[in-house]
Amino acid sequence: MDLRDVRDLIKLLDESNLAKLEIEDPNGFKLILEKEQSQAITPKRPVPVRGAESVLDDHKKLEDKIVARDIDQEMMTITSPMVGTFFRAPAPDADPFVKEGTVVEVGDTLCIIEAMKLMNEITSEFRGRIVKILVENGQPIEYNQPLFLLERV
Amino acid sequence: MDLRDVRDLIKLLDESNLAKLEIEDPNGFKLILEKEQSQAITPKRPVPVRGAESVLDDHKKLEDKIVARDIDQEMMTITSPMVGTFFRAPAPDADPFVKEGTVVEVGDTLCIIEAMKLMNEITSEFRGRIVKILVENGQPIEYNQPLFLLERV
Amino acid sequence: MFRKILVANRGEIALRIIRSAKEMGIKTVAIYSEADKESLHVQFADEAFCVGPPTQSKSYLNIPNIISSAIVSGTDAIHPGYGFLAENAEFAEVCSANGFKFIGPTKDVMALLGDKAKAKKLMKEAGVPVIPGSPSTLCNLKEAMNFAKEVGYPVIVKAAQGGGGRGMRVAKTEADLKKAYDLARTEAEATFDSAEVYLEKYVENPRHIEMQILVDEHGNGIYLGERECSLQRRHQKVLEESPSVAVDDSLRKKMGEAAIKGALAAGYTNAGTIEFLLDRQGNFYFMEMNTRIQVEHPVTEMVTGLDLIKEQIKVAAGQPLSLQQEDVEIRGHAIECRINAEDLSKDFRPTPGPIQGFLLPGGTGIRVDTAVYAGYDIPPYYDSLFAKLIVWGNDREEAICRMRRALDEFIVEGISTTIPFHKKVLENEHFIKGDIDTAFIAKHILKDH
Amino acid sequence: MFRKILVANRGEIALRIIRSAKEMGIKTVAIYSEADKESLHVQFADEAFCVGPPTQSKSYLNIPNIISSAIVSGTDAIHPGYGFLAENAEFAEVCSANGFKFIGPTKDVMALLGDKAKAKKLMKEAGVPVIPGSPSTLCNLKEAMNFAKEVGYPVIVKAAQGGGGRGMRVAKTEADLKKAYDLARTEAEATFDSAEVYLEKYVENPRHIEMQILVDEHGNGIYLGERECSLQRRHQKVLEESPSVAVDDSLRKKMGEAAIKGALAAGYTNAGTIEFLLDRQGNFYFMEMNTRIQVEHPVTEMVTGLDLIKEQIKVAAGQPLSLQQEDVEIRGHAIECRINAEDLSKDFRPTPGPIQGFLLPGGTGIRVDTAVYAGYDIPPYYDSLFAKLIVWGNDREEAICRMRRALDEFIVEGISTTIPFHKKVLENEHFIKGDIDTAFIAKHILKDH
Repeated sequence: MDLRDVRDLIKLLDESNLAKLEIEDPNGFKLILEKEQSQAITPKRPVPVRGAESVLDDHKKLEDKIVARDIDQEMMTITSPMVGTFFRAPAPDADPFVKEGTVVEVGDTLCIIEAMKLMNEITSEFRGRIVKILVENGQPIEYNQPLFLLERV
Repeated sequence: MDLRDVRDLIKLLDESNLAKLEIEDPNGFKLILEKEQSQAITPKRPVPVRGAESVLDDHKKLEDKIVARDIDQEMMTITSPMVGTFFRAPAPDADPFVKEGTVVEVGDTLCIIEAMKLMNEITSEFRGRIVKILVENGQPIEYNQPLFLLERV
Repeated sequence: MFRKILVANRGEIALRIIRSAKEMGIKTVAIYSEADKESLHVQFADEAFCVGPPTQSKSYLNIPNIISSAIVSGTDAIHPGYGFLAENAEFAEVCSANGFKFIGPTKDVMALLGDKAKAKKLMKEAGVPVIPGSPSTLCNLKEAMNFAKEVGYPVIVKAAQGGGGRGMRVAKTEADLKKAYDLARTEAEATFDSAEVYLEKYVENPRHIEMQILVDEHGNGIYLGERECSLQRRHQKVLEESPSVAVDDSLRKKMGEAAIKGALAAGYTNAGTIEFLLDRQGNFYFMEMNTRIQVEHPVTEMVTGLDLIKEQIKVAAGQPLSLQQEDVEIRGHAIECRINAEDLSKDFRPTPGPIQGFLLPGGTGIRVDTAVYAGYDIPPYYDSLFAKLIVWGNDREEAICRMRRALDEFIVEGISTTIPFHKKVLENEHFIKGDIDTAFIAKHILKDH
Repeated sequence: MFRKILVANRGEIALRIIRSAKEMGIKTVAIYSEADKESLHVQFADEAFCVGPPTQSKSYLNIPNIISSAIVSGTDAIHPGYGFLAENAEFAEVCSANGFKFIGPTKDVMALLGDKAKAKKLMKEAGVPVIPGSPSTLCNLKEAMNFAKEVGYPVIVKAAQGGGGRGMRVAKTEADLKKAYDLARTEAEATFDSAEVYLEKYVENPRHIEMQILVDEHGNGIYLGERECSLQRRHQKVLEESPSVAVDDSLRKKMGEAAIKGALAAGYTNAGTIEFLLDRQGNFYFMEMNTRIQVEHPVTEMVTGLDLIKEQIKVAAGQPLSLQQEDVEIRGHAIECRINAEDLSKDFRPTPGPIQGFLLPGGTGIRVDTAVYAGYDIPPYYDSLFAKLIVWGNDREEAICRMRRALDEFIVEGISTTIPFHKKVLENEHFIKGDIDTAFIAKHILKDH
């Protein structure tokens, strides 16, 4: 069984209503696939959903500070510690603090969030490469909204 | 067993009412498929249930005549063709038409159902032994309510 | 007062009746077909009897089984709801013969008012305005033509035993009339088992206004204001209001007093509704009398504060009316949307099936009457109406805004419903202005279809 | 009129405000903590901003994030609901400073009325009856003892900054007073960060009657009748009614006019509530003024036909009141049951968790305000109130029967609720007779516990 088969099996299970799949072959190969328990136990409520949800949201745990969350060992999301307006540069005509691809050091400014007329500099707590900027310049952002995807380097 | 087989099995299980499938062949190949624990697929409605339901009710199919339903090959239920009052005997001081254990022939009277002051004789359409009388003498009964459990002989 | 009432109906109206009876401390008996075991009307009654298989002729129209249920449960009275046996004079008689009070008028009055030609004659004699029409059933086409010439075209041919828009044909010219006469007779024969038809002057695009009345068994009658029922699709009401923008205090008084006069002349008792056509000049004509509670009765309840089912029960128990005409006060404005399991995109084809998600609107001024819930499977055997959404507002504008808000909140997953259709109506500028008549739905809402 | 309103609250009251704003054509902005993402107030608002983690001090009390949400969403006005920041004068000021209309009174009035001793002094000067009490905060036990001797025992020691029953101690004798004084100070210090206490004559088993008022920004004030709030468990209201059986037209007029007099003297604007104690002789005493919409406002809405949230918004937008005192008509009777996620058998311990089955009562005269639904997980961080069930009836008897029926229909599976508790209350003969006071719950309902 190669990786391709596993991917197909994942897809199959995903689309089915089954919760678990376990395969063992005589060569000692063993595969267990299992869905999260909670997913279907609470049946989806009849509620309109505004916009798509990021999968990342499920991981929210930490409170009240700049949050970096591991997606796997190397990737993490930088989220907003406050509600406000996101700015990539210190002034409208200035260069952005970071671009996709920029490698940032601990303490480097990533962006500014304007909240109640104060400009709050958001700095990086990690060394890494900006993989993706998840919000637009000038966009209103809420608490804990993902701002950057960062790859540790 | 190849991927195609697994896919078919997933589909089969998915559409069935089964909860789990486990295969092990002599060569040491093993496959386990499992549905979620909770039967949340049809969420039970938040509705009070009046009294216990007979399992037999699930089998209701026929309409508007004396109904005999196979539970297995030999057992069947005789249900009421009308709403009324159930009487085991032709008169209060008379012997009941049948008792548990009585063997009835086709056409034998099983009971009387009084509906709108008319006494309706309910006769058997099968030969068999009365295994259980499911209602009390003088009890109100509704349409299709199980009256007798009958074992074909 | 009765100790126990059997409700000879299903779904929302059965539950509606059970609710009022419970509030009065009266025990309730539900009946149900095999398809309705999971309906809330069965769950919330004190007792319930299965009376037959899904087919309505074998269950909800099965008089012997219904009466047997009343006998074995020790019922005092039977409420028929609307539809099914509600206007069946024979059923009313069987109830009485078996010692059960039928909650409605007597069988004779019911039979009389069920015959449209006779009802019209009676009303005319009582001084209620009626549309010029042939005095009884027509013998032949020639008679129809003579009559049409007399009152002037357009005219409408109607089945004497008809209702619900069937057996009705409009003729604008003499040439039309021949075809209309034949078609109406054929339809009448097929639908009502009687080819008898009559003819009337046709009022073009009138408003359909009905007057709710209540008459006790001691000869006292009051009217509870009108309902605006002009919004119809294929002669089926879709949305009702009370009061009507076209009815002012003086017209309400005139129509109400005419309705009471007619009802008393017929010897009517209990709650009833007189349907009028109202033309643009403020002339109104008796159309027919409905001898039962109406689907749309909640809009009257919302503006009068009365519980019409309780009033029905009290009247049937022989109580005199607890209020007089001057005690009836119309307050604010109410609108009802009938929420049907129908698919708009497929010409309103019924969409029975399981309701997967169900979220009811709530808050100020919202009422929902329904016997379904999340997980309930709407059976394919009966009417597609499964919920009534009623709102109350201080005025029509507030009621409209509130209904829009409520329709936005009302979520039904798993089946198509008429909620999107109602949203269209509530956003239509003609509707908002109150500029509506019986052609409104066809003209303004369905024009794109 | 405002184009957009931010609702600085959660749950049922946030949804309640959103509903009224929608009906007025005003856009809405919800705020929510990470624990409330699935609440209906978030789903039904036009926009929603997460303002912090579940802990309320970091989300619903997080003024910077709330104001930022208002700024980035382009809000005109902010409605605080009840609880959280609703009576926080600082928040009202920050709103104004940032150019947002705070829907409520001004910060100065709020601060003044928030100080119980000052509020009492003001009311006394305005001619509103107040309970004999120490004029300001007590300096020491001796002062308390002198005062108690003057008005006679029993007396009650209260925290100057208090509310919700905390920091309150009754003393029946001089010996009690020493302990009561010390305990009240300790509790006050711990709860309100201020050990200041004052003393009042204690009215035994009074009724708790509150008067709803509405004052515009042009100096016009009206009262909308009273609410009977005597049914309390540990100083928390459980069930409210309007009108009160203890208040007749003449007493209502006296209390209402006193309330308006007091509110105008304070420079009050917008909707507010004056709480009175009513003794068995019909004497009433000002207790405190709540400078916000109350949890129990729907009972007033049901009997007056007004939408109080809409009235609040109109007043905040500078509109003069649309009705005068003589236009206010109390019709029928309304009762509200607070449905909390609490386990009666475990001393009302909160029962957060997922709601598995949820069936709302429906039909005539029923209103439900809630932001939960089947599948919703009640978070453990906030108040246990998750639904308000309100009924209207033509009279108190009908309202009681209807509430019983509605409680029977209301099904919540997965968590324990106070529904069974309310059923007990509604069946209690003293309650049915209207023989209630603030000791009723402890005396008649919880006596077996």
